[in-house]
Amino acid sequence: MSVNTKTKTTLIKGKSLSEGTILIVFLVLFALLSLAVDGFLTANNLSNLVRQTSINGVIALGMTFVIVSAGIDLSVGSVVGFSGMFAAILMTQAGINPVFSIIMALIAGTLVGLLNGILIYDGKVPPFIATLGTMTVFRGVIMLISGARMVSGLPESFVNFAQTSILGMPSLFVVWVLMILISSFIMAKTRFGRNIYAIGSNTEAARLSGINIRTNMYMIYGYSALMSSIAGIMLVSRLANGIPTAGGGYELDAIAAAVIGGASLNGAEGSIIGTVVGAMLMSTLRNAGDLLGIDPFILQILIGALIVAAVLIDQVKKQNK
Amino acid sequence: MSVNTKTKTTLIKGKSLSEGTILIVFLVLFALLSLAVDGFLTANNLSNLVRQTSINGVIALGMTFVIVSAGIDLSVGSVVGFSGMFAAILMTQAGINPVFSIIMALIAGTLVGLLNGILIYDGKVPPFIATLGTMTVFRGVIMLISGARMVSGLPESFVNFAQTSILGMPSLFVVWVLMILISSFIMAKTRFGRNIYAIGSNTEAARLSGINIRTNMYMIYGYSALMSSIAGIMLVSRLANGIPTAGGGYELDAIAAAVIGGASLNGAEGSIIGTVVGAMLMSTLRNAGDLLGIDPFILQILIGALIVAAVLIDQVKKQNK
Amino acid sequence: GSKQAQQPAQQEQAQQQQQSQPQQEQQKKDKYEFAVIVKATDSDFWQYVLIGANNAAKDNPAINVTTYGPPSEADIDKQVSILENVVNQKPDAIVIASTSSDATVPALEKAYDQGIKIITIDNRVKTDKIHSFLATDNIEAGGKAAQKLVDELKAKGIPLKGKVGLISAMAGVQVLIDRDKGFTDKLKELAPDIEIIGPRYVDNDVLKAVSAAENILTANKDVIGFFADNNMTGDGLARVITERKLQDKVVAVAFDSDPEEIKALESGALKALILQDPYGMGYKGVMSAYDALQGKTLEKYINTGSTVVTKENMNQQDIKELLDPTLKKK
Amino acid sequence: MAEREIVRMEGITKEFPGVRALSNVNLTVKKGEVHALVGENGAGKSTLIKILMGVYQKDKGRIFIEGREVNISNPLVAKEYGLGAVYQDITLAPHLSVGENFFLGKLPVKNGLIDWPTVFRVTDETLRKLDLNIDPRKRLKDLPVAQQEMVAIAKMIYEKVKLVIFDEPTALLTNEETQKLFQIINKLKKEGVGVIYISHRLEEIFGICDTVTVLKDGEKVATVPVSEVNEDRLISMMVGRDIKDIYSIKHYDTDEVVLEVKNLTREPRFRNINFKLYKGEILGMFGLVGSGRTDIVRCIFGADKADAGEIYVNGVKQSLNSPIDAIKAGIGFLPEDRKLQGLALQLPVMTNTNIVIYGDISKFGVIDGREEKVRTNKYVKELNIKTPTIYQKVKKLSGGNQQKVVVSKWLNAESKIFIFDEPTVGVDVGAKLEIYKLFENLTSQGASIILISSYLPEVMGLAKRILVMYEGNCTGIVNRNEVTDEDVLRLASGLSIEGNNCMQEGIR
Ligand SMILES: Nc1ncnc2c1ncn2[C@@H]1O[C@H](COP(=O)(O)OP(=O)(O)OP(=O)(O)O)[C@@H](O)[C@H]1O
Ligand SMILES: Nc1ncnc2c1ncn2[C@@H]1O[C@H](COP(=O)(O)OP(=O)(O)OP(=O)(O)O)[C@@H](O)[C@H]1O
Ligand SMILES: [Mg+2]
Ligand SMILES: [Mg+2]
Repeated sequence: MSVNTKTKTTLIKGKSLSEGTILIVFLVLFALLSLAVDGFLTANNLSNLVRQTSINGVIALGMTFVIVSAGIDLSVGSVVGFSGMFAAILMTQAGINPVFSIIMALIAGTLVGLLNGILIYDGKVPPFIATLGTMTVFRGVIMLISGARMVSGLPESFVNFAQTSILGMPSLFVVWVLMILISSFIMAKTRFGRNIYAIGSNTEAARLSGINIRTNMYMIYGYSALMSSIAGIMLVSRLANGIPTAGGGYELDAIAAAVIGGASLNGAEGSIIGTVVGAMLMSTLRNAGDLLGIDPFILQILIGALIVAAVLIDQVKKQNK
Repeated sequence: MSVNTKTKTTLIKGKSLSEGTILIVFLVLFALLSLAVDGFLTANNLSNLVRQTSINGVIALGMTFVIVSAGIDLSVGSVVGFSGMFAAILMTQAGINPVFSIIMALIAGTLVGLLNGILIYDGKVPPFIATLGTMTVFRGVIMLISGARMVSGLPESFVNFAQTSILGMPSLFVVWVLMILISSFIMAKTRFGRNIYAIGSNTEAARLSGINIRTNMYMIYGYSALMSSIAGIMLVSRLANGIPTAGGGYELDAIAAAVIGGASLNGAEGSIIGTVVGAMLMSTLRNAGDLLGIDPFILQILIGALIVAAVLIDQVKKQNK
Repeated sequence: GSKQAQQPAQQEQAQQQQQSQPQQEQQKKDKYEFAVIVKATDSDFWQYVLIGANNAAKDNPAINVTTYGPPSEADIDKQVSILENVVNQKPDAIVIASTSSDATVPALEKAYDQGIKIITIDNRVKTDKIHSFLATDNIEAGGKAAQKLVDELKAKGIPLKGKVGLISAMAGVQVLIDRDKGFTDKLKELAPDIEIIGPRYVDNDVLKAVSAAENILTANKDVIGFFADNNMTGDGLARVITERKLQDKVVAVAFDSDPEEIKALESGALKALILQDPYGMGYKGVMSAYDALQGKTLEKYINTGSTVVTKENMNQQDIKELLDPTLKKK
Repeated sequence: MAEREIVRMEGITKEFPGVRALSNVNLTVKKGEVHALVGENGAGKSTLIKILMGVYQKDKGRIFIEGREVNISNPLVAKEYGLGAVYQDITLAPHLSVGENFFLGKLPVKNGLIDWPTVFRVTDETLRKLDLNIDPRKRLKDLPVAQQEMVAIAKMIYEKVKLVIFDEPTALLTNEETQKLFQIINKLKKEGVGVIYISHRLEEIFGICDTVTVLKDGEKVATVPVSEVNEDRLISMMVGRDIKDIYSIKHYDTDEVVLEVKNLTREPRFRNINFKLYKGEILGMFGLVGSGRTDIVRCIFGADKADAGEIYVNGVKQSLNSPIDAIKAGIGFLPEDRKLQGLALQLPVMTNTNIVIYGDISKFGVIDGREEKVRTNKYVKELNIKTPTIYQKVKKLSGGNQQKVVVSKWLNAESKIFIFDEPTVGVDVGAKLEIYKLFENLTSQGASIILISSYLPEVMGLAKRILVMYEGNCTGIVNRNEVTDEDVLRLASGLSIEGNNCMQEGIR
């Protein structure tokens, strides 16, 4: 039993109480901002907002898998940078066609996740350390393969993707929505999804119930890396360049989104929908802060305070029950 | 019980097996470097080496307290920056004398830790989130109070401190050694120290045994913040400036040092001496990398790999038992 | 060559003894060891400096250059450690872009006293114990950005009122502070009716720069210009202007160069780039150190200058090389 | 009489979300009285004492200690009033040494430093006084569960309390330790300490208790002197109906060997284990704590790797490298520690029930949600699992109901060979009966059972053949009709029994 036992919430049909809280916080904030901030509730700004959230949002989905399994993945930022840089190099220096480059980059990125899985399961290295290691290593690899330089001259078709709209929605957002649907389907409806919760709740019991922990760990960290790789490709398309430092620090945003959305770092708690709201909450704050022209330092303080407040409110609510 | 159960080691009289492993890894590395790298085993270089480790080393001591209590403190880097900047501003803009400025800065920094303790104990916010919040908030505070500008013009006497030697040892190193002695004394010999292990092992049991969890949590996070504040002052003296971005990212180094030194993020495992060796191991690698003129990217990859390897070796060793 | 040769241990000891009698007469060697330390290894700018430094070594066979740098500019403490380790190796000269103006002073002074030639580049270090300092005058360069922005507005017939967005890569970094100050002061002087929105800090992350620019545009209807104070922010800004097709409505000026910025200059998304001469800093830094070793006296400060590059002049050979120093890589 | 009363609880009422755990319960304990608290799983026993100990707060009611009304707002207050408890789950710090656990929160200090010699000396003395041979320097988690519990008990005795609460203390103990515990309780009684004793083993109640209070569905049924009731009467008060002779089940054993274990060895835990399990048979496995039973079955189940030996299922040699293989071979395993090994506590009943068979009820990895619910509801009903919904987190169920969830998991997996490691730990009489009926039911359908139990009456009552272990060696496979309880205990202690060389396997 640990300190965090108290933070656990009732999981009913895959939905936790926390989700409800955070959804309410988000909706109230959204309503207030719509009233108070000029230019907030405009099609243009909302489209900006969702686009600004999409890339981090995709990473946070994979992070949710990992956190629910009682793990953590610090390497996501480096995987974002790595897969993006890898794709960019293939497309430009190797002249390989975009689709094929993307596929190769997704595979390469996912392999980093597999490596994490191997270190954690077979090497028994705690996830924090294993992924701290791969985070450091793959940032170095990015620098090595790119010579620490920006890679430009990407094919038009590829760069245009981030600009286009699909059914009136920004394409990046469409990708995110797609990933949300896939991820929540996996979490709620598949055997793999159940296994993640079971492993997060009690790895030994899961093993004795015939769950193949090795395969599942590979898949969990592989999935997280796959999401980060997709985010990496989205980022390169959006920025029209492979940038060596891209993705640095994204792990904290992704973790914050998941935890604000009700995931517990002790595992077995959390949901995709919660994470999505968590990610939206953070970017909405940043967006509104910019619109209001709040001093950036004060905005930073507010965001920090709100990360804590979101969880705090949830706790207080639970205690009053 | 979670995945990490496997990482636990046998703690006998406060010493874990892991420590032994890492000490051996360190000594072997040290011996190899002494033979293979010119200029490594010189008084001059060793003095550099210990000085380079001192600041992160002090932070890692406080981090060990937190990790043994099954917590985590992401705010250390911001506290380093905050206390340092606070002291710098007091000394320059307010013209307060250095000793008094330092005391005030240490108090201010420690209060951040107290805030962490309150959020975690009273607010029941998971440590990761609480300290992620204070990390963000206090980086903002640093920017606000300094106007995001470097503070220079510090008193000579203060700046000189980092350069001087005490009994032939660099003064920063002397501070570190002092803190090591105090910290390991607290950990091993005092009730407070043993309470930390008890809380990390089973908070509920500790509570039922009449250990005042609140007080202890305040003290644990307060101690971590105090160490970071001391490190902040050391850093300002070393850099001769209050630098707004100072301390950013230090949390990962401190956590890595503790974990390489045998601390478990699940709590109740870890020791000061292990952490000290962990910190030395990391900085020795960086130092040797510089001396060998290794490509910085390759060096980064090596350091990442060694963080993982240190833990991996420990695991393999345990399995062969 | 550009890799460092190892000194035999005996020689090291011999040198250690020499150390007690500082300022020996310069003994001429046929191979000199140079250490070049940059602020960070993770960006194009610093890679350009390193290209310059390595080219200098290739042009002058008597020089052997080894390069160093922490992974990120935020690692001030790590840079100090690197410097200490380098000084301990006793190279013949050190060329350093010091992240902090004070932190490196003790190590540099110690090196100077040992007879190591010290050339600082990019950022001024608060000591006299250096042989030369080569840098951009960032306040002046920031002013040039404001001047260019105003000129462009006038040329387009856009009245000098409304808002100009300022996107800064990071808070608390001295060269950026100087640039922003130079820009702000000059703009206030030239166009007092223009309000500056910002600075918005973006952690040197292009994606965050994109969001910042978007949000400034959303919140303010009368944005007539932008200033981005390095290449990452310039890239983000250029993205937004391209996406929203604001080339004709908004005058954007940015600092430094990278492939994306060059493209933006061509497309008109950015109207001007204020270029420093990172290649020159590296090249001249190494050459100056060599001169010092040869006993020449150097100027204490060399302004490496800043150049305003526009679509019009970007195809001149000298400007092209300034825009992309890799063209000169040997 | 009031001056002799230690604790009086009046009108205690407590509700959890969706569950009324207690309503209007009274309980009085006097000095030197051993007061039994009995009732079915989920009757509210643990909740009642946790309210007394300040772990939970009551919704209604009053608590008096030695006649004075008190407000026990947290466990520390309870401690100050001289109340002590050993809970169902051991609440000590597993990473710390036995000695340190003994002095948890109040380590003796000398000159500002912890006085380690005193810690270990006093711990050692106290343990010895209770006839326990445990190294006070050892880490708690390196001890067997039973010894951990004895440490918890010894610690409480050392703290000199007025009232001691035991919540199912013997569930994790074997006979030897149970006897020690009873001696301890008798000693406490003589010293005028009050004892609240919760157990599902009724003969214990009749052995050591003076008064018994029966709870049913959160309400008090009665408080009576133990001398005025008999076992049958008590059972009918608890479950609201008559239950007789709980071990009388039908046997369906055949001659068909379904499992054969040859020379199974895993040093240093056990060696040279040989036995056969027949179709429809219940094979008992008895031994003292640490005798190696759990290790044997873990190897059979593929959870640990054996050093040597062969395992045949239906005559086919198996290489059981992981539980997955064992499950495929039709083996199901109920581990002894359900919290650590059997259940995903934070997950709903539904997930726990189906965890093994998600592969079977999913297509391309997608779970058939309807089937999942149908199956869960079926077992909740069949095993009478008390839960508000199938979505309730298992951690919120009472101990016995948690155990039933583990059973439902393997029933659901349609295993042919069931290994039950201490299946009735913490299970009430009614539920025990249900589990025994289940054994009957399973064997009647051709399944076979290995039943590990440290509770001799249970093994003797249910199994026709009993494999007895002593320190990793099989000291005999006996036929229950040919031996007495004493014989089995002798074997379990490494002594031989007269005229019976039981190492042969042809006992049947
Ligand atoms: N923390 C809790 N939250 C919700 N319900 C609870 C909680 N603790 C207990 N309950 C419920 O209260 C009722 C009484 O539980 P309690 O643990 O007191 O039973 P018990 O008599 O000790 O049973 P057992 O013999 O199985 O240990 C049960 O229905 C249980 O599910
Ligand atoms: N003397 C001992 N020292 C340390 N650990 C022990 C000792 N005896 C047993 N254990 C541990 O306790 C657990 C149970 O032991 P084992 O499987 O040998 O006993 P068992 O016959 O199943 O007894 P139980 O009645 O406790 O289930 C195992 O994990 C074992 O490692
Ligand atoms: Mg109970
Ligand atoms: Mg057992």
